[in-house]
This record gives sequence, structure tokens and C-alpha cells, in this order.
Amino acid sequence: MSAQKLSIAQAVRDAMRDEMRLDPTVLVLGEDVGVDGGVFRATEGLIEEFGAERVIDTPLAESGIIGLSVGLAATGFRPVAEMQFMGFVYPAINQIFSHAARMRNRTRGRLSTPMVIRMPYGGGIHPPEHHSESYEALFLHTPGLKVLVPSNPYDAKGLLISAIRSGDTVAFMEPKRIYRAFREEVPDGAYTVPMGKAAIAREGSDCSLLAWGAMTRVCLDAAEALSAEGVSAEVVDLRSLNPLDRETIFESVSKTGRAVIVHEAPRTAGFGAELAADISEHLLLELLAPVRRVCGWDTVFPLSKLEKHYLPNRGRILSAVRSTMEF
Amino acid sequence: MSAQKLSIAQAVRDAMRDEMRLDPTVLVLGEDVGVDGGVFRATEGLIEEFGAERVIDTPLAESGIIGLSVGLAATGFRPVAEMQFMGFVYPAINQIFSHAARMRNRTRGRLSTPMVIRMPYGGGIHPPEHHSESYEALFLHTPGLKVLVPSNPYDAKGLLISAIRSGDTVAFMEPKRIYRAFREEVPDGAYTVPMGKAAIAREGSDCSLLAWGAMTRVCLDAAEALSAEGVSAEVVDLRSLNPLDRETIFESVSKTGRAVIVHEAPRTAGFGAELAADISEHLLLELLAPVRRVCGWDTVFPLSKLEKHYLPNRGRILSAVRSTMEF
Amino acid sequence: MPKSIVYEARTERLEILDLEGKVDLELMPEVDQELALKLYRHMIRMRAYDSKALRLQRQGRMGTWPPSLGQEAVQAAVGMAMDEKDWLIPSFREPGTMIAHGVPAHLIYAHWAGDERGACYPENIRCFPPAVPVGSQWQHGAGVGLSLKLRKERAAAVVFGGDGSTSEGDFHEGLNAAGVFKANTVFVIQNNQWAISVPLSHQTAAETLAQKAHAYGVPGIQVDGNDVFAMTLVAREALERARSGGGPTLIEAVTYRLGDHTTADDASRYRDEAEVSYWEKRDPIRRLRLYLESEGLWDEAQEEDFVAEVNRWVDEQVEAFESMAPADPASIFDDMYSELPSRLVEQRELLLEEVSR
Amino acid sequence: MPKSIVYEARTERLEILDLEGKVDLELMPEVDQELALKLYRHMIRMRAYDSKALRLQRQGRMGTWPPSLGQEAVQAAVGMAMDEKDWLIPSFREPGTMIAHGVPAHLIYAHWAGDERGACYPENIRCFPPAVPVGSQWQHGAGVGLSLKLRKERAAAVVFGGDGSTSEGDFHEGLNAAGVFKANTVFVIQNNQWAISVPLSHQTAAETLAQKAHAYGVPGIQVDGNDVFAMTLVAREALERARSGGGPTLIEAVTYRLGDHTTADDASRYRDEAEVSYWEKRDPIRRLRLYLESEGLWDEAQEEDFVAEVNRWVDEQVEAFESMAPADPASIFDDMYSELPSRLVEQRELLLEEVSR
Ligand SMILES: Cc1ncc(C[n+]2csc(CCOP(=O)(O)OP(=O)(O)O)c2C)c(N)n1
Ligand SMILES: Cc1ncc(C[n+]2csc(CCOP(=O)(O)OP(=O)(O)O)c2C)c(N)n1
Ligand SMILES: [Mg+2]
Ligand SMILES: [Mg+2]
Repeated sequence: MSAQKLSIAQAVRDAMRDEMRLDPTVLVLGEDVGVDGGVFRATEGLIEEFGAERVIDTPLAESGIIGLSVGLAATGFRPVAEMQFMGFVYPAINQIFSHAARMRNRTRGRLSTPMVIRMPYGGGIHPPEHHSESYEALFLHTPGLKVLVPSNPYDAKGLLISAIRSGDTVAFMEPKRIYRAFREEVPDGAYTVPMGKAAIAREGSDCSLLAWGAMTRVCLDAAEALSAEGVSAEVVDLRSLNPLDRETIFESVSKTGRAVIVHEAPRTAGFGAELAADISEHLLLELLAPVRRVCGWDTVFPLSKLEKHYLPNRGRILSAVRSTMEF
Repeated sequence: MSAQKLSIAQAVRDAMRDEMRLDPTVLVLGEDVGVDGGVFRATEGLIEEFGAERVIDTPLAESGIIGLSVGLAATGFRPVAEMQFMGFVYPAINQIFSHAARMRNRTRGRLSTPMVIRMPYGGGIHPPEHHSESYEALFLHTPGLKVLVPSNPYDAKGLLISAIRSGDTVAFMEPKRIYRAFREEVPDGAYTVPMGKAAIAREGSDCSLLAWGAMTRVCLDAAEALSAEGVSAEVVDLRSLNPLDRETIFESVSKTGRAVIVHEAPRTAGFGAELAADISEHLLLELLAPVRRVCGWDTVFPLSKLEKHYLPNRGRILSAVRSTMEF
Repeated sequence: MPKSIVYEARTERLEILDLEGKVDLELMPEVDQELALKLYRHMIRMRAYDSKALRLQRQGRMGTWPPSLGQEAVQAAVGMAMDEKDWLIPSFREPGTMIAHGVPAHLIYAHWAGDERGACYPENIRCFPPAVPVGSQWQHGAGVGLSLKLRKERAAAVVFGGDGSTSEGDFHEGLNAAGVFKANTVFVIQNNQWAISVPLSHQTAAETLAQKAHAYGVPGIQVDGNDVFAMTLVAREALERARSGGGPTLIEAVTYRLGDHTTADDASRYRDEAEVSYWEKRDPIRRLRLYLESEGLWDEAQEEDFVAEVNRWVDEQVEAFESMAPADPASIFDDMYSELPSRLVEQRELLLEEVSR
Repeated sequence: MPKSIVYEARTERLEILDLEGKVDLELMPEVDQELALKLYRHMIRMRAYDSKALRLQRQGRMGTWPPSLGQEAVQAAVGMAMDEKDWLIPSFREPGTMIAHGVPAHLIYAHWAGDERGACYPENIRCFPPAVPVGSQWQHGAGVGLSLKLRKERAAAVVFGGDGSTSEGDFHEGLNAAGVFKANTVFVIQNNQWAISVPLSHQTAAETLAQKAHAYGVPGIQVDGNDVFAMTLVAREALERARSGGGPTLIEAVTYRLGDHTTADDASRYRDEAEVSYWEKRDPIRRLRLYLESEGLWDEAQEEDFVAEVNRWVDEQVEAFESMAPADPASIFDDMYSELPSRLVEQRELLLEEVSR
């Protein structure tokens, strides 16, 4: 297979395009996904190739987009729905949580809703209100949904194709802050990255940094700085939050004896709490220090002038790791 | 002050009635709250006393109920909105999370939305689908909301009055399973139970059981059974999940060295995870055993025939405490 | 043209069968007598099926049940007008349509008795499970209608909801999307005048629900929902329009909930006896029977025989659902995902352990 | 009456000022020339204010900005028709109304430049902050209108939204509730034909947006939104109805977004130059100027003077927001609650520690 250097946004687009070529039941729908090619250009060129019957500009109505997708998915299509920003998914929560997440279970398998809900998420782009949010914890607490968050172009394409094929409703979170930050080799044609497998983004022996999406890169950066201090940090890119690769997580933390979890969402009842609780319960005797969390504050995501004081950054991660090392 | 024996449902009603007598800006609105007196009779008699301008039967639209409340609250009223069941709050999530929770912060104090969102929650009444859910984790992860959950009539009345007076948007969760299960002395007239204070429902020295709402009583029952086994369990009724009384929690767990958290909502990323993570981080060296969680499974809440296999029960709590004691 | 009219609209109402059982032959030149009998039998059957559920509930053998008493004509007419290939997306008060569309009656009992297997219909039956979150099903109707259109199937999606459900935002988004996409969808409102204790006048200031169609550029029509012939005509026309790519229709079927909202409700708390008796006179079954008798198609003897047959059938349904093997406790994990994540495998084992203790 | 008409409706459209600046004196017998000048000045001011924001954005001194170019007449007319006691609930593209209603112009700049203090208006100004989640503000308009009604204040709530926002369920729930409660609310749709890249024809199959009012038993009217006189008349009438307890009105103001959706958008990707030039001919400022000139109320010299004044004013606004003291980092915790929970007190201290390092 040949390959090209692609950004995450391009890799996402290629995933849809390649899968649509293979599977005629795959549809793309959402606001501005057609002629405009998506406000982040993540659906660029799709309407030209597949037409307006497979790349559907919908009315401005998130509940409607998911409600339509439920109807389409239960009767044989595989919709890939876009929420323009994760901050605008709330109007669709009833359709996602009360219907898409439950259909298979409540009909004991008779109907199901295989669909992907693509959502650019997270901070770092200095936009207006409601454009920077990370709501993964809500989706992870709701039974019946899968949640994937790539941190690089290769995974973005491979995980999105896995998501489309998965048979379940998948929340697919795209780190918009690094949508176009860098390019990496991405194979042409469809391939999959398995769900439920974390990636060791950097090996280390003193402390495990657990992260996903854009925070993976901040952790890699912190790990680099830590190595100068003589601390060997392992960065685990979780990628797939449900199904979750607890084996890799437990293995890493068993090895290092220390864990710092990093996410953008508010700390309280964020997914970091689940990871910390799980690790603390299972590895109590192996922990050399308490599991620390570096997260967004328990506040509204601030507007751009103060945004940098909200998002987890290298400094905060370093402090957390140091306190862990010194415990 | 004289007192009467009231159920939780009656105490809730009395709280609204007494506060409406004192404060003309308090309104009650929701589906069937007027003439019908609420499907659980929690607003019975209010429309007769206060009229249809203060006890408002709304159209069947949860987003509308909260959207109206935002408009009412920001301009001087104190709405007490009812969601008929917590399972039906999803359509209102955008209004609650994007607006009510944020108004004060995003206007730096100029406008605020003092309101209470009453929600009967939880299992145990064998109803149709969507009538048994507990979504507190979603509200606790969302900055800007207070979350209260009484477990008895006295607290129900006093906490609800605190909520109405609080100045913030408060999610008030009512354990419908024990709405009418028992009666206790409740003082006449308005009084408050402070937010942010947990209650020690039973003292003990070997293991802390942390719970709220209907699960408090299941824990009390388990504690009784444990005492026969020679295990002294302390039951902490959290009551106020945000603000949270971490001092009382930490004190209790420091004393016992062991903690089991019990809630009805699914385990993964439930509020139990936050508590376990927080306790494990702060008391790592004092813990004699890993913090355990006894929760709902990570499944859809089952229909009545299998409901008993879903909800945390005495047996499950006993096993968790025993495994903690034997660790 | 400084002051001009940019939109003009009217909303029609159809009635064919009057209270005395007389048919307006201009509107319905050929009444299909075969069908009339079929509809009548189905409505009788459904009334017995419904009242049995209420008795079972009182005996603790059934969960909360939403009665259909008085709404049989809407449900029967739509159900009988549908083809096998049409999809049904019910709300929670349409057993009469579901059963006419082929859903095994005992499964509906099982569902409301608290068994998820009751929503696992035979594979060839094109029917969604009931939707309890009010209004949330409207968009599924739009989505299925779009699905059929995209596949170029000559079939329609029929989605039901109550008068109260028209107040939810999802009604709006569903109708609007169906209008834009010209989806193969028929939207049927069972306007039974009440949403639990809230009368229609507190639900909306609109004079009719059918006129809400004007907001979406979609044809809307009001119909006497207790008039099974008018319902049939309107349903057929809307189904035909949908199947042939003519786009969606909104039908407001004006009927009345003669019973309580559900077995958990007591309607006497909030409504007058006088209103109930007004509507009892408009009972859809009575009207049809008057017609059938006047045409010599039905008599007391036939009624007796048929009622006996129906009672046997109802008993069979009870027997069928009550003799289902108890559901496996671990089945609450089944079908949560296409394959169970390891965390759930673990939880499932814990439950099995607990159960086997 | 077997087939009958149960609802009849028409939707009117009002225009007064034609493209050449001529006024229909039958519809507007006394044009208030004072007001005409006031409106003109405000529109000129707003256009300068808006284009300055675009320049600031290109220079990195402003965040994402949603331009109002071409929509000045709607915003000015409604703003000028409002009283101090009326509440304004904007969407995100109404600086012209907000400023007319008394919101300090530099605060709006500050807000879109990424400073929360920009939504903390002076206490006496009855205005909500912009609502970015599209459509979510409609219900606030209904709620504030109900609030005013319950308090028996002679005042109205005016809530704005775009054509795209009418597709959200919250539009439906807001209009429906306002209809039921006869709330003191004026709903104004700025129909600028586009929701980012989606044209109105893909947003709804309804021929007009004004006709959506029929779904709620609420009066609706379409108006040429680039005709500041027609807008004024319609706004006044609706405001008067609302203030006097006559209930809500839905106004569809037909206008056009001459610029990009926001500074993050490139409209040339999805729409024709021809359409844009068609609408440029309908520029609301040009039409009003032709009128003023024909009446001898305005000339080139006045224009020049005024433009100079406006430019000074705009510069003052820039100066005012750019000279605000930097926001305290810890202020992100302020006003999260009426009193800060201990957990947040802790986090706030951590942040202050970090900042002081
Ligand atoms: C979203 C949601 N809110 C509230 C309820 C509780 N509830 C169940 S049925 C009902 C009334 C429904 O009225 P209508 O739509 O007219 O249908 P009907 O019951 O009359 O058939 C209500 C409020 C619910 N099931 N879902
Ligand atoms: C709920 C929600 N969905 C999507 C968006 C992204 N978005 C911002 S403005 C806009 C289009 C709005 O169109 P319209 O209502 O016509 O207003 P206009 O921008 O034309 O003034 C969209 C899709 C949003 N802000 N909120
Ligand atoms: Mg009804
Ligand atoms: Mg627009």
C-alpha cells in the first residue's frame, strides 16, 4: 500500500471516502458537510464524489441529525453524523443516550443503530463560547456507546474505519486543536486500527502518563522535559476509551508504580476519576504514590484571553509528576 | 415549632408550599404539577393555594420548561421546575448545561439563574423503560450546578428550601423508591438543612459506606447485617454531592481505613469513581484496603422482571465489605 | 406590492361515518364491506385485549399499561391500510396498529409486563419498539422515511405520537426534516385531547394540530379519528403519497382517551364526567356497528360468537406470554454491544456468580 | 359537514420603502423624519463598527466575528423601537440592536475578543448575553416574556434568531409556550437566507418562515428586513401587542448576509456572486439614504461629517476595550456559584500559585 502525508483532518476525510467507496450503505450527514465540505474541511470533496444523497446537508438541528440517523441505521444504513462542535451535542443527547445507545439491548438484538457521531472537541483554538468543550465523560458513563479519540493521523483514519464498521454507536472525538498541526504518513485505502487497544506513545519506567487526543502530545512534550530531569515517563495514548484497554494501563502502572492522568475536561467526575479509581482499586499495593489527575478546572471553559490558564499544560504535568516522584 | 409525620413526597410538597408562602417570587412549573398535583403528588394542593400563575402546568416539553425557567430566573423569579422522571431530563440538557449552569459565570455575575430542578430518580418501582435512571454523574461533571439528594423526609424538606434559596441552579434528586416508604417527624414551617454537609447515618469503626438517596437505606440495612458478623460499618449519607463534604468523607475513611461506595447509576464514570479517586489520592497511606464500588452494571436499566439483578443490594454490599475486610 | 400575501393555507377535516352509523357516499363511494368487517373485528379484538391488560395489571400480572379504550379506530384503520413492507414506528399507545401490522400480541403483553424480549419482534416484522420518551420517535419516522426513499423502496414509514408529544422539539425537527427531504413518512397524531392531566388547550394555542403542518411545507389534514372510514381514506392517501415519493403527510386524528392515562393514573382527578360521556357517545366501535347492522352485515348472534372467539384469543396471548421461560438474569448484558467489552464480561460473570449462590 | 375547513390562514408581508427610496404613504402616512435620521445614523455607525471588527480580527486583535453587513435595518429598527424597560435576548448577530438598547459598544468588542467581562453589561441594561448554541435563546425570550407578564410590567421581551435557528426544537418549544402563556414576547427572525453554507431552501420546505407562526396560534408576519420603515412599523406593532398583554408575535425579517458567516468562513465556497450583487442592490442603507436625500434631509457634506464622527467613535470603542486591565486569571472561578465550593477554592489557589510562579 502506498501512503501520503496527511493531517488528522485529512485522514478523517480519507477514512470516510475510502469506506464509502467500499460500502454503499455508508452515509455522511450533518450541518455544512456537503457543499462547504465541513467547517473544518473534514468532509471536503465527498459530495462531489458521492452526491447529495450520500452526503447530506441537514437542517440546523442536532437532535434531528441523530434522530434521522437512528431511523437510517435501524433500517440498514451506516450513517456518519457530524456534530459541528462537541459543545453543540447537548441538543442531541436524548437521541444518543435514550435511543442510539439502547436500541440493540432493548430489542434484544432485533434492531441496532450502527452509526458514528463525529465530534471535533477540545480547546486550544481560541473560538467563541461553547466551541472548546470535551464531554467524553458523559458518553462513557452512558451504557451502550463506544468512545474513540485518536491523537494522530494514522489512528484517526484507522479508528474511524473501525468505528464505521463496528455495528455499534460510536462517539468519535476529533482533537480539533491538532487537526492540521502536523502531517504523518497515512496508507492509501481502507485499513483499521483496532478498538480497545491503547498505544504506548513513549516508553518509560518511572511514571505512567495516561492521556488521549490532543493531551497525548502535551504529555509527550512533558515526558521529553522530564527526561532531562532524569525521570523516565511512559506515555500511554488510550485512543479507545470504551472499549478500554485496561490490561495495557495496568501493565504500565504496575511497571512504573506511578500514574498521572491528563484530560481537558473538568476534573470532577471526569473520565480521569474512573481511571484513577480503577487503578487505585486494582494496583493499591503496587502504587508508589497516589494517582494524580491533571485536568481542566471545574469551571466553564473560559474565553480565549484566559484559556491558557484553563487547559492542562506541560508545567502542570511536570508538577504532578514531580509530586508523584517525591511522594 | 410543631411537627408532623410526613413521607418524603409530602416533605417535598411542604417545602415548596412553605417557601412559596414566604417568597412571592417562587414559582412551580412542569408537566402535570397543577390540577393533577404531580404524578407523584409532590405538588398536591399547591395550585389550590397559589393559583395557576404560580403553579404552572406547562406544555410537554422539557427543554421548554428549563428554557422558560432560565428566562424567569434571570429576571427575578425563583422557579422550581419538575422533570417528571430523571429519565426524561435529556431533552433539557442543553438548557441546563449550556445556559442555567453558566449564566452567572459568563456574565461575570450580572445575570444568574437561581432555580431548582426537581427530579424523581432511581429504581425500585417496576415502571416502564426510562423511568428508573440516575444521572447524577452528568450533573456533577458539569461545572456550575449544585446537586442534592435527600434520603429522608427531614432532609428532603430542609435541603429543598436551601436549594430554593441558594441563588444557583440546583439539581434536586428525589428517591422515588422511598417517596412514601416511611414517615418521619418533619417540623412545620420553613427550615433549612445546609448544603455541603454530609450526615453520619450510622457510626462505625471498621469500614465506611458512602451513599446517597435510596441507597443510604440499603447501606443501613447492610450495616445492621454486618454488625451481626462483628463488622462495624459507618454509613455516611452524602446528601449534598455538590458542594461535597469532603472533610466528613475523609475523616470517616481515615478512621475506618476502608471505604465502599454504593450507587444505582452505572459503575463506569459514575460519581463513585470520583469519590474513589479522591479518597485514594488523599488517603493512600491510610487505606487498609482498596476502595470498592457497588453500583449498577454498565447496562441499560432493565425492565422490571430483571430489575432486582441490576440494583445494588444488601448481598452485594456485604460481599464488597467482606472483601475489603479480608484484603 | 407593498402589503401582500405571501402564504395562504387552509386545513381540512374529514368525516364520513356519522354518529348514527350513516356513511357519506359522496366522500366514500364504495365502502369496502369486507374491510369494514375486518376493521370491526380488529377493533373488538383490541378492546378485549386492552381490557384484559387492565385486569392483569390489577392482579399484579402486568406492569403499567397505557389503555387504548376509545382510540381503536385510528389504530385499526392505519394498521390495516399499511403494507407488510411499510415500517411502523409506534409511540406507546398503538397496540392496535402494531398487532394489525403483524407484531405478535403476546410480545406486547410481555414488554409491558417488564420483559425486554417483548420488544424482539420476528425478523420480518417492520416495527420499532415503543418509544417511551415522549416525542422522540417522530424523528425516527423521518429517518426511516428517508431511508426508504434513498433505497427507492415503494414503502412508507408510519410514525405515531400523542397530542402532548407535538410540543416536544423533536416533533418539529422530525416534521421539518421530512419536509426538506420529502421523506416517505406518514405522521399520525392520536389527538386524544389529554396528555396525562394537561388538556390540549394548555398544550398549544393552535386551534388544530393539523395546521402545524403549515410550518413545514407539508400537507396536513384533520380527521375524525373515531370514524374508521375517514381514517382509512386519509391513511391510504397519505401512505400512497409517501410510497410514491410524494413526501410526508401529517394526520391529526381527533379521538378521545376514554380511560385513564395509564394504570398509574386516576383521570377523575382532572376531568369531568360530562366530557367523558360526550365522547362515549362518539365511541368508534358503536358507530361502526350501527353501520354494519344497518347494512345487514352484523347482528347480535355474530357478535356473541365473535366475542367468544376473541376471548379465547386473548387468553391464548396471556398464556403465551406467561409461559415464556424466565429471562436469564445475565441477559441484561446481552446485546449491549455487537461484542461485549471485557469490562462487561467481568460484570456479567459477577452477576452469574451472585445468581448461582 | 363531512369535509370541512377547520383552519384558514394567511401570512402577510410588509414593504414601505422601495429600492429607489420612495415611501408608500398609505402604509406609513406620517414618516417620522427625526426617527428616519436617527435610524440612518445608527446604521452608518453600525456598519463602521462592524467593519472595524473585521479589520481588528485580521490584525489578531479580535476573535471570531460574525458580521452584520447588510442586516443593519432589522437591527436598528427593532433596537430603536424598544423601550428601556424591554428586555433584549440576542442571538449572536445583533450588535446593532444591543447598542441601540444601551449595551456599551466596547463591551461587545471585548466579548468577541475573548473576554467574559464583555458580557457583564451595566446593571440597568436589560439585555442577555449573546447565545452561541443556535436556537437556545428562543425559549429565554418566551420565559422573559412570561416573567414580564406575571409581574404585570408594561414591557416586552424581544428575542432574535437566524433562519437556521428556526430548525432547532427550541424554536418550536419557545414559540409554543409563548403562545400558550400569551407571553409578552416578540420573536424576530433575521432571515439572512443562509445558515453558514446551508441555504434556506435546505433548511425547511416551508415557503416562508413567518408562516411557522400558524403552528402556535400566534400572529406572524413577513417584512422586508432591508426596509427600515416597514421594520419599524412591524416592530412597533408587535412590541405594543406584547406590552399590552396581547401576546407574542413572530416577525420574519427578510434580509441578506452580505459578508461571510464569520471571520472563520469563506462564503465564496458555497454561493454565487450573482446572488450577492442582487442583494447589494437592496442594501438597506442605500435605500434609506435615497429617501433622505430626496426629502432634502441629508447630503454629501453631512455624510462626510458624520462618517468622520463615527470613525472617531469607533476608535474610542477600540481604545476602550483594548485598554481594559487584563483579566485576572483567577476570575475564571468567579461567579461559578453564589459562593465558591471548597473544591473550587482549592483549584483557584492552585491556579494563583501557578500564575505567580
Ligand atoms: C420526554 C418525556 N417526558 C415526560 C414523560 C411522561 N409522560 C408519559 S406519557 C405523557 C403524556 C403524553 O401525552 P400524549 O403525547 O398526548 O400521549 P397520550 O398519553 O395521550 O397517548 C407524559 C407526560 C415521558 N414519557 N417522556
Ligand atoms: C446548536 C448549534 N449548532 C451548531 C452551531 C454552529 N453554528 C454557528 S452559527 C450557525 C448557523 C446559524 O445560521 P442562522 O441561524 O441562519 O444565523 P446566521 O448565522 O445566518 O445569522 C451554525 C451552524 C452552533 N453555534 N450551535
Ligand atoms: Mg394525548
Ligand atoms: Mg441565517
